[in-house]
Formats: sequence, structure tokens, C-alpha cells
Amino acid sequence: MSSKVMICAAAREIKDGEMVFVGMRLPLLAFMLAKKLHAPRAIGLFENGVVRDAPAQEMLYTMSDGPNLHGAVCCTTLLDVMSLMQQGRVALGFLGAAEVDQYGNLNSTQVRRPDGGVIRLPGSGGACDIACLSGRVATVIRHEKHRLVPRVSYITSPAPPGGVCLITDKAVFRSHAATGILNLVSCHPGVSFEEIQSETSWTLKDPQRETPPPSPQEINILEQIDRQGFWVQN
Amino acid sequence: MSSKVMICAAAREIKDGEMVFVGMRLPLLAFMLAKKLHAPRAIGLFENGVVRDAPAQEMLYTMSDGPNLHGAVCCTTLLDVMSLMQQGRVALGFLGAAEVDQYGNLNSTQVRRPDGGVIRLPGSGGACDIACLSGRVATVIRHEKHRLVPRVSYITSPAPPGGVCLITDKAVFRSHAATGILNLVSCHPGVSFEEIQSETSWTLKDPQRETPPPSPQEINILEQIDRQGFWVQN
Amino acid sequence: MSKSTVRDFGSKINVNKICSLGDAVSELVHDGCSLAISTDLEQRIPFAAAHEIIRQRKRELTLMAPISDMLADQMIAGGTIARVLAAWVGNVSAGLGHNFRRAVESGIPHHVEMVDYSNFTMALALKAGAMGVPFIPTRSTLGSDLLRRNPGLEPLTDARTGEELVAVRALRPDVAIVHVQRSDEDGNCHVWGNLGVTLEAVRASRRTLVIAEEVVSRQVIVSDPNRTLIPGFLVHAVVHQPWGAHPSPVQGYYNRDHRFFSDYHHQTRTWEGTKQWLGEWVYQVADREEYLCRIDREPLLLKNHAPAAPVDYGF
Amino acid sequence: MSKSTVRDFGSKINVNKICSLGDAVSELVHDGCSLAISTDLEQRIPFAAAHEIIRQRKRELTLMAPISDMLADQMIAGGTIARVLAAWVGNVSAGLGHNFRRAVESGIPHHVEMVDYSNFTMALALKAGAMGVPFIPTRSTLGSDLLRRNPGLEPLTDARTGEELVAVRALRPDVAIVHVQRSDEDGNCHVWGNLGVTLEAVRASRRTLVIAEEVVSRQVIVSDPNRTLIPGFLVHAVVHQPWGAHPSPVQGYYNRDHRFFSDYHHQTRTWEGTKQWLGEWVYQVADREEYLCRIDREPLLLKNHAPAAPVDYGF
Repeated sequence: MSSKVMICAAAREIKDGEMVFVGMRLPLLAFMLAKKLHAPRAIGLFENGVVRDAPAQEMLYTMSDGPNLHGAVCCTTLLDVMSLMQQGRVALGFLGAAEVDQYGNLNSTQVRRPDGGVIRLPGSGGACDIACLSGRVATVIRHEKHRLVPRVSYITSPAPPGGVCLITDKAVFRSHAATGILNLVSCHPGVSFEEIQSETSWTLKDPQRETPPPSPQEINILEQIDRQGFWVQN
Repeated sequence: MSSKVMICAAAREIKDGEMVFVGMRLPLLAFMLAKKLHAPRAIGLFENGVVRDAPAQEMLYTMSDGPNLHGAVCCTTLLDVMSLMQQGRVALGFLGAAEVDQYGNLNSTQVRRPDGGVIRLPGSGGACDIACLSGRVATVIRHEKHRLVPRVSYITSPAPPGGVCLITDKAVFRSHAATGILNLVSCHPGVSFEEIQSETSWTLKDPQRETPPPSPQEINILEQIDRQGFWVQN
Repeated sequence: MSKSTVRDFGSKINVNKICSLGDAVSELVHDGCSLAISTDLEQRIPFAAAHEIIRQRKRELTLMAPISDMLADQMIAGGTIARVLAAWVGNVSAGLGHNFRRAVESGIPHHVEMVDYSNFTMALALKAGAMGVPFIPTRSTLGSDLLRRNPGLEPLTDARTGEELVAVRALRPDVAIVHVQRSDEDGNCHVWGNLGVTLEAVRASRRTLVIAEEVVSRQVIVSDPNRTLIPGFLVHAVVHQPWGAHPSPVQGYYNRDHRFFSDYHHQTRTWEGTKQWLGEWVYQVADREEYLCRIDREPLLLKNHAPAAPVDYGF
Repeated sequence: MSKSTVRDFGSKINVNKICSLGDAVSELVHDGCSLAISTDLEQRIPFAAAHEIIRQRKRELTLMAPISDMLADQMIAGGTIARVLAAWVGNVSAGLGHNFRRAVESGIPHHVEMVDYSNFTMALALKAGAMGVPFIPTRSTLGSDLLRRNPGLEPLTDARTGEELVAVRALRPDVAIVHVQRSDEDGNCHVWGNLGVTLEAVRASRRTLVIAEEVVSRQVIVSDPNRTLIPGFLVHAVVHQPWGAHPSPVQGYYNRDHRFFSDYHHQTRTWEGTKQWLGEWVYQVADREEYLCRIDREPLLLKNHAPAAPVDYGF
């Protein structure tokens, strides 16, 4: 259930008519869901240069799979779509990361092992650019204490001025406008505040609020999109 | 005859395999002539983004006429072709101008009237860029004393480091490697040194050399290219 | 959560973009605004839009384009232009632009300020605008009087290498007006032929007005997304206006009317002749349909077709 | 007349560019050189060329690409790479690249230096190279550790506005290796689908090696000059190699072999498994033809065709 809650929470971040840097996996499903529900005129940008105003007809493994190019409104360059973002035209970008800290900084480059060694991760990709240049950022991450850290060991993607919405498999957080600290805003259905606090490295306040569970309509659409359950595990 | 001599002299500036910024009118004819004779693998770039490896099949009034796009190997942007030039890939550019001075600076922006007023001309177009960024420059200009001046009143196109070949309707000049001064290198057939000196504002030395007249083959090709004599006046 | 930093580039949800040329000009082109127009270089020049701007007596406009051909001369004659940022203003096949010259030299019909760019620096200024950076460096214009006199070009030393460069400051026109071969109702445009600085101009501008030879279905556009050089999310209005670029050419649709350029050149040698020309071709013409009745389109029709080789987007 | 300042970008009159992959790699890729490869982002990845480079035991190469997918991991496993300038190295559908990790973390099979870019700054570095300027400014990477650690990114203050920026220094790879849908014998290439940083990489590089699904006549290319995204004058060798991008997709030709990516990921968890994989798919394979005999192409064939709408270049 948690991946569906996450996708629905991510989808709600997309407003109608916005240009969104989409990415793959859960954010892509969120984009597809938002398009079919409340944001029919949202535009999806991909770093490879693909621009879509309608979701692809098949499930994608990468943003350059045939179905993502077919039916795109525009195929252009990475420089072109990222330049539009640098201009300020992109409202929202989705990012993953290995670590997030209480300030909303993200790390997807390298993490320290308990033994002091370094684990090398694939790196920024476009994450640093999206964090620096899009209006807001929504980050999707697995909720584990070693991922929600006080300070990331490497700032791949600095916390953007527009703030971060952090969506985990347990809760939703948002940057506080004044302090920039990621505050807990809702706990997913069935997850206790205590559980969330125990898996988060900074001190939280109980929001006394539940993340809205997926509606039957949302679940129905998600199941249509991902028939084989490749991305949406129950 | 003088325009044919000029075109042939300009064509001889193009070496095989070179990338050339072509322009319109006489230089375009020179490019077409060179392609058919000694430079079959020269590439012609136009500022509008058109790249041709074969001359257009019809006479052109502008570089964006239908026949110039049809059969082009590449249609791209101004920025793309000029960036290639800024990289150092363009060997030669052709320029026109209202004034040239002994240092090879060109003016196509504004000239002074005898009464002190200013005559406004169309402006640089790509001339300044070609002068700054191509390897060599060949300038085609009508030979009149008020055009071959000691100092241009406005530097639209500064003398390029690679030097200038100045082709007038009376003679051919080249920048001296050490002094940068435009030296007379040949007088067109039937034009005396005295006539050239009297229409040039700086002091010349008689080169004792005649610009090679158009060969029958060159004349034949030129007449094929410009059947109606629109550009090539006799 | 703190406020979004996304800048306003105009309404993002503009459901109905299709409108008349009169409405589009009236809504998008305001007195005092800056226009990027005639950005393709000698193809697809939006003459229909220029004439509508003159008819609507817009004033104090700033024109931004590298080579504006006869369009700039006409807009100056019509009294709409206060300032021209360009590399070349004239009549490409005929030579000088008489009205540009009269305005700059003698203030007839009124003074026009000219800011001289080169083609490449104009392209770079628009590219910097399109990229959202304050400037892009170049080696062009070094040693020229353009660099000395144009405040949009400034000397710059590369801190690492010490190399002398020029910083071309970004330009961000209020409106880009472009003529295209075909657009869908959302403003996704297929364009082919020489591209000049159009892609940069559209991306640099806050709003874009598209005039299309054909308005086609979304299916035609998405069948070839690499041909969509102007995406609809940058477009605020789409006007369907066949022959809207006459007398300039539109590849695959009609050829250049060389004679029309030459006639304009001769007729506008005098200010009296210009007023007559404007009366005949702009002021006494209600709209583009009436204009088109006055020209002989037959000699400009395509003499031969040249289909692009097939391309398969299958998967 | 003083000497030309035109820089050497290699032979300009290369009459016969068509050659075998073995000859092209042997002639263009030298030990210690820098390569831009896998620049489209997840389409048209030149795996055939990468395998040939491994087979020819090239050494000390520098790899430049934003997202190299499994190709970089294989070239590292093959011992060819000394340095990677990239934004992301892994296996796009499966996750981490085990060989990249082993090389960076433990020096197996040998140490690889990683210089971290973001996608956009890699694109800008190549664009600066393509434009012939020493840098292009950006606002990306401000506040990140990429800026602190990558010497190709340096803080820059805009003299006019005081704005804090980053100068992305130009990259100029020795060779770009690109896979395209179709090329003529001169290397004029039609490319479609996502373009990533390919256009910038080709223009930034001193030499370009094209691997084409099809070699077509010049007539096919000039029928659609706007599709010629790589002009032949930038290309030094053209290799005709159908299925040369397998297991990555080529729009209009074949689909992605997801299984192949996933199998590689599992098999290369250990260095032993990697050696086995390289033996089976690279070292014990004479050439691409033999490789193709070992894969099942049938499931990857196009399930549906999707022709681009007609375009007329007539006049």
C-alpha cells in the first residue's frame, strides 16, 4: 500500500498547467496519475530532451524507451529543456536520493559505510540542476534513519529556495518557510508518529494529521497504468 | 568583364575541402564557380543556418530563397553555424563593405557625407562576426577613392588576424604579414597601376603583375550559373 | 513551505489559443513593448502581423532581430518603432531601407534609436535570455566599434586564462512573433527550412504569437516530435493565416515575391511615396484577406514538390 | 598574407569515410584520449564501439558523458578507462554499476578517477566547447559539493549585476562516438528521438565516429536538411553497423533489451562474474556479427510503425 500512498501524495504536488521535471519510477507514475485527475494540462519534461503533454501508452523502464518518444510533443536536447528550467519556467521537479537532511539537502553521490569507507553511488544525473533551478522540489525516498540524516555527507542537490516536499513510505514533510527545516506534515495511514520519529534523525512534532489515503479512483487509475505491478508494489 | 574577373579572383581564394562563409551576390557566384572547378569538396555556410555542399540549382536573390534550402545538406540555426566559426572551423569568409582602409578594417554601418552629415547604411549583418572569427577574409568592393580610405570612420568589421584579400573591380590586394597594410598584388587586365593608385587613398607599389583573366572554362561556367546575367554584368 | 521561485511567463493554462490576428496583436503587443520579429532571416517573415501592428497604431516599440529585411523599414514608416536592436536593416534583395535611413538620419517620420549588433551577438543575446543567464561570452566584436557603442556588449576577461572576451548581455523580448508552416491548436509548431534565431527568440521571450500557414491536428505534430521546434507551452496565441508571410517565402508553401520587394524599394525612395504605399497596402486594407485579393499569387506557387524521406518513430 | 588562424580539426578532405568498426576504432581512438560516448541518454548507446574498444585493449581513456548507462561500467570493467567525467554512472533500469563502484571504491580492476558533473553542467561544458568559448555561466550547482570538488566548475561573479554564478569550463573531447539511425557516405546524419547532449558533443569534439543503422544515399539526406543534426563535415568515419546499439533502443529500428541490462547487472555483482561476462560477450566474440548471432532479436523488433507526417521542401 505504501507505494500507492507515496505516488498519490506526489501526484498532489503537481498543479494544473505546470511544467514538471518528471524523472522515472514513482514520480513518473505520479505525473501520469495527476494528468488523468486534477492536472490535465501539466507538461512533463525529461532530461533526455523529451516533452510530453500526455502520458506514454506503455510502462517505461527508462525515459528513452520507445513508448516515451512516441507521442511526445517535442524531442529536443538536454540543454534546451534544462535551459527552460534555468529561465524559471519549471514549477516542480521530482528527485530521488540516498540521503536527505533536515535542511532538505540531498545526497546521491556517495555515502559513508559504518566502517568509515565510502560507498560510491551513481551520482547527480540532473538532480543537482533540478534542485538549483526548478521552483519547488519533491523528493521521494525510503524512510530509514540512515537516510534521513542530520547532515548529508555530500551535497549533491542543495535545498532549493522554493523548498522541498519530502515524501517517504511513512510520511510527508515540508520545508518550513522561515527555518528551512523539514517539518513533518502528515503520517501515512497506519504509521504512528513514534515510528516516524524513531526512523528520523532530527526532532519532529506530531502533526496530528494523516496523509489522505488513495481514493478508489486513484487506485483504479494506478492499476490501469501499471498493470503488471512492476513499479507499484502493494 | 570586371565582375567576371572579380568572381574568378574570389573563387581562387577558396581551397578544396574548406568551410566557407559564403554570403550573396558575387561571393556566392565565386563559391559556385570554385565548387565546379578546383574545390569540389568545399562547404558553404550561410548565416541563416543553411549548409550546402553543392550549389543551388537556381539563381538566388537571398540566402533563404527556396532553391537554397532545397538540396542543402543541413538547415540549422545562425547560432550553430556561427559557433562552428568561433571554434575555428571556418577557413574563409566573404564580406562586402562601403569602406575599407589600408589596415583592412571594414565599414558597413555608417559613412560621412562631404557636408559632415551621416549616411546610415544597413549595418554589420554577420560581417563583424566573420571578420573576428573566420580564418581569412576576402572582401569584394567597388574601387573608388572614397571607399578605399586611410581610416574607416566606423569599424564594423576589424581586420582579421588571418588577413584580408581585397578584390575590387580594378585590382587584388593582400594584407602584408608584418605590417598588416593592404598591398596591391595584381592589377586586373586592362587597368593601369596609375588608375588604381589614383582611386586608392594610401600609397601603393606597382606589383608588375596582372590578375589572371577568366579562362574560357571559367566564363563558360559563370554563364551557365547566371543565365540571365542578373549578377554578372559584362 | 516557502513561495515558489518560478517566474511569471504569462498564463500557463491558456485553453483556447486560436484567435484572429487582430485580437492577437491587440492582446499581446502593447505600446512600449519589445518585439522579436523576423527572426528566421529572410524566410517566413511575419508581414501580416507587422501590417496589423501598423494598422492598430502601436507606438514606441523596440524591435529585436538580426536581419529584419523590409519588415523593419515598414514598421518604422508606420511610426510604430522607437528603437531597433539589430545587425542589419534594409531590403535584402534591393539594398538600403529608405525609411530606416530617413528615420535615423533625419527623424522622418520620427527619430529611431539604432543599437548595432552583429548577427552572432544578437543570436547570443537571445540565447542568453533563452538560457536564463545574464550573459554569454564570445570573441566576436573585439576591436570593432559595435563593442565600443553597444551597451549590451561589454569587455570581459576570462579569470582563468586571461583571455579577452566580450560578454553579450541577455535580451528578453516581451513578445516573439513567428510565422511557421504548421501548428496545432496548442501552439506546438512544425518548422522547416533555415531557422535563423527563431528558436532562441521564442525561448527568450515572455510570450509568443504564432502565425501558421496551417493549423493541423495534434496527431500530425506528435507524429514527428523532433520537428516541433516551438513547443506549445511557450506559445500564447495561434493565428491561422495562410500567405501571412508574403512577400517573403515559406518553404513548401510559396516562393518569394522578389518584385514586391523591388517595387517597395522604388516606391519608398520618398516619404510621399512611402505614405502612398502604406495607404495602399496597409491602412486602406481591412485585413490580410483583402491584402491577398490584391496580389497575384499564381507566379509564387510551388513549381515542384520535394517530400522529405520517410521517418519511422515506431517501437 | 599572414597565416590562417583556422585550427586543426583533422583532415577536411576525407574522401572515403566508410570503414569497418575495427579500423575506425583503431584509427581514431588512441590510448590516453578523451571520448564523448553515450551522449543521447539511454537511446542509441554505441555498445558495438565500446566492445571493440575493449577488444582492442585501449588504455587510459577519459570518458565524457552525462549519463553513460551500462556502457561506462563495461568500459571500466574492460580496463580501458582512467577517468570519468559524468553526471551519473550506473545501470539505468537496474541501479548501480558494480564495476564502476569496484573501481572507484577498491581499485578493481584498477583505479578510476571520477569527476562529478550534473547533467546540465556536462551539457554546458560541451556546449562551451562547441561554441569555441572558454566557459558558459550557469546558476546550477551553486551550494553543491559538485561545485566545491569539480575543477571544471568555478565561482563567477557577474560584473554588472553582482549575481553569483558558476563558470562551466569548456570540454573538448578528442573523439565523439555516436550511433545514428542513418547516414550518407559523407557522414551527414539523420537522427530522431531524444537528443541528450549529442549535438553539443559532436560539435565540441575534434573528431567524430558515426555508427549508422543504415547508410543511405545523399538524396535521402538532402530531402530533409532539418533532420541532418550531424553534418558530414564534422564526421571522420562512418561505420555501417545494424543493431550496433543493442541492448539500447534505436527509435524506428529496435526496442530496448531490458533483460540484457538486468542480466548484466546480476552477473557482474562479482568481479569473477564480470570477467565471465566480458569473455562471453566481448573477448570471445570476434565482431558485432558474431555478437548478434548470440542474441534473440525477435522480441526486440518493432511492434508498430509510426511514420512522421509528410513535409514538403518544395519551392
